[in-house]
Amino acid sequence: MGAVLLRGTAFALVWWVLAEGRADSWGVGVVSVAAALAASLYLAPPGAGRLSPTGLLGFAGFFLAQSFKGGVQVAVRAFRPAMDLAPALVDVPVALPDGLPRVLLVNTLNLLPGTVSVRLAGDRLRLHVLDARLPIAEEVRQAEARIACLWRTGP
Amino acid sequence: MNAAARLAVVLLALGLGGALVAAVLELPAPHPVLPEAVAAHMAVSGVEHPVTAVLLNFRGYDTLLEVAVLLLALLGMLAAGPGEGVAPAALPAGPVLQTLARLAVPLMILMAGYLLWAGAHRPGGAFQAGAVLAGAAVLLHLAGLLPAWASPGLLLRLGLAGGLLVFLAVAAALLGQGALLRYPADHAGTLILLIEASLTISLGLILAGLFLVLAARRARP
Amino acid sequence: MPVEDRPMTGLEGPLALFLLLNLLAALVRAARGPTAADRMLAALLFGTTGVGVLLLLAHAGDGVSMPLVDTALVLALLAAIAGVAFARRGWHKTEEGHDDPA
Amino acid sequence: MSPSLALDILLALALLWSAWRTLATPDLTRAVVMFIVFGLLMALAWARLSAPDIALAEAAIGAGLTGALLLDALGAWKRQAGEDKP
Amino acid sequence: MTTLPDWISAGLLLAGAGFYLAGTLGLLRFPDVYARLHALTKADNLGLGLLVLGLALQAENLAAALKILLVWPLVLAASAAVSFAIARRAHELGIEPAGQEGKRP
Repeated sequence: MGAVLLRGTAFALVWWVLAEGRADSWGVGVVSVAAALAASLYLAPPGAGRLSPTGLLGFAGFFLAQSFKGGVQVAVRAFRPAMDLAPALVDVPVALPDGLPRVLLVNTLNLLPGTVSVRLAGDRLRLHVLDARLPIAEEVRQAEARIACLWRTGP
Repeated sequence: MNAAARLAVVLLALGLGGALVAAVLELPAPHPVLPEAVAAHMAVSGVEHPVTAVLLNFRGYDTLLEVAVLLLALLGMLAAGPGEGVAPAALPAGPVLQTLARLAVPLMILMAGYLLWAGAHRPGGAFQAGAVLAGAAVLLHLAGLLPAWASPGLLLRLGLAGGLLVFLAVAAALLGQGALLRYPADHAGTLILLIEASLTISLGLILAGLFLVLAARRARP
Repeated sequence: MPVEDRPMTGLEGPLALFLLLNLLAALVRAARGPTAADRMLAALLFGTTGVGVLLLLAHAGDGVSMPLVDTALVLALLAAIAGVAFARRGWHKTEEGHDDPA
Repeated sequence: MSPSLALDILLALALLWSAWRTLATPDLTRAVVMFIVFGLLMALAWARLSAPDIALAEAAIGAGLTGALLLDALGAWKRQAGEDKP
Repeated sequence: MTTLPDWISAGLLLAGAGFYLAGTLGLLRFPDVYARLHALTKADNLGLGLLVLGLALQAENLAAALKILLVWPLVLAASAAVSFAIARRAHELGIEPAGQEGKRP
C-alpha cells in the first residue's frame, strides 16, 4: 500500500513537471499516471524494503560529489598531452545483497571516478579502471556503504 | 556492371535530378492562403495547435489513410508468416538491463500520455506518443521482459486495429453532417482527443510490431 | 526565413555551435573504429550531446521553446534503446574480419 | 558570420555528408551508425527550422525504432553469415 | 547578463561545454573501447549536468526548471546501463583492455 501511494505521488509529480503545472492537463494526466503506476507495479512489484529518506539524501550528495570528481578526473587525463593511464581489469568482492542494491552499485560505479563495470558474476564484480594506482577498492567500499544506507531493511 | 551500363545509370540519375530541379523551379510561388486559412478556422477546429488542427480536422482523411497504410504494412509482415520454428521466449538478460527497463518504461508511458495531451495546443500528438510507446515495447523486448510476437492474439489484434476502427466509426457517424470528418464545432475537441488516444495505442502497437514480428521471424527453432 | 525567426542571443548560440563541432569531431571515431563498439560510441555520444544541443537551441530564441525541451526529454528517454540493441543484438564476434584495424 | 548562420551551414553540410557516408560506405556497421547519426542531425535541423513537431517525431522514431531495427537486422545478418562460412 | 544568477548560469554553461570537449577528446584519444566508455559516461554526463543546471537557472517558473533538470537523471540512467551492456559484451567477445594483454584476472 505504501509503495503504491509513494509511486503514485512520484508519477503525479513527474506529470505536473511535464505539463508545467497546467491545471487542465489532469484529465489525461490521471489516466496516464494510472497507466504508468500499473506498469510500474507489474514490472517491479514492491519489495519488503523501505527507502530511508536520510539514506537517500546521503547517497545523492555522495553521488553528485563523486560524479563531479569522476568527470574532472577523466577530463584532466583527456586534456593532458601525455595521457597518464594505467588501465587494468580488477575484481572486487561485493557484499551487497542480490537484486536492486547490486544493480545500483554497478550503475553507480559506471558514473564514479575511474571505474566502469564489466561483469557481475556471483559475489564478484569485474571493473575496468583507468588508473590502477588509485585506491579503487576503497572507493567501491564507500559506494557500497552509501547504497546499503538507502534501505531501512534489506530488500 | 560494365562501364557502358554504369554510364547509362549515371546519365539516367542526372536526367532525373535535372527534371526534379526543373519541376521544383516550375512550381508556382507558395500560396500565402493556406496558413491564413488555417489561422482563420482555428476557432472551430477544437484544438489550439495548428498542426494538430490540420492533421486531425481540416485534412483528417489524410491521417486516416496514413494509419491504414501503417496497419497494412504490419499486416503484410504478419501475412508472410511467422517463419519456421516456434515463437522464441524472451531472451534472458542481465539484471542491470532489466532494472533500466522496469524503471524507464513507466516514465515512457507517462511521456506518451503527456505528448498526447500536449498535441491539442502545442507540438505533440498521437504519432509521437505512439513512437514513444513503441520504444518502450522494444526496450522491454531487448531486456527480455516481453516475448516477440509470432502471431498476435485477439486482444492484440483489437489493439492494432482499434485506432483505425475508432477513426472510421467517428467518420461514419459524422457522415450525416454531409462530409467525411466534419466535426460539430462544440464536440470537435473531445472527438479529436478520443481519436488521438486510440491512435496512440494502435500506432504504438503497430510500430512495436514492426520490430517484434521481425524478431519472432528471425528466431531459430 | 527561420534564421531570422529565431535569433540567437547570449551564450546559447555559440555554445550550440561548439557542441555541434564536438559532435562532428567525434565522427572521426566512427570512421576509425577499430571495433564495431568504437563506431557505436560515436552514435551514443550523439545522444548525450544532441540532448545538450536541443536544450541550448530551446533557450536560444526569445524566451524558452518548451517543445524543444520535450524533444530533448524524448531523446533522453529513448537514447538507451539503440545502445542496448547494439550490445544485445548487433555485435557478434564473426564481424572481426570485417573490421579493419586502424 | 553569426553563430546561428554558422550552425545552420554546418548542420546542412553535416547532413549531406552523413547521408553520403551512409550510402557509400562498404562496411554495414558504419552505414548503420552513420544512419543513426543522420537521424539525430535531422532532428536538430528540424529544431532549427522551427518545426518542433517533426523534430519530436524524428527524435522518437530515430532514437527508439529505426536504430534498434537496423542494428537487430545487422546482427541477424552477421550471425547468419558467420554460420554459413564455418 | 547583469544579475548574479545570469553570471552563474553562464559559468555553468561554459564549464559544461568544457567537459563535453573533454568527452570528445577522450573518445578520440583513449586507447581502447573500455577507456573510451570512461570518457563517454563521466565527462559527457557531467557536461550535460552542468549545462542543464545552467539552463534551469534561466527558466521562467519552477515546473519549467524541473522539466529541464529531469533530462539529466534520465540520461544518467540510460548511459550507465548502456555502458555496462557494451563493456560486458566487449568482455564476452574477448576484447582485452590496452596494456593488459594476456593477464586476465
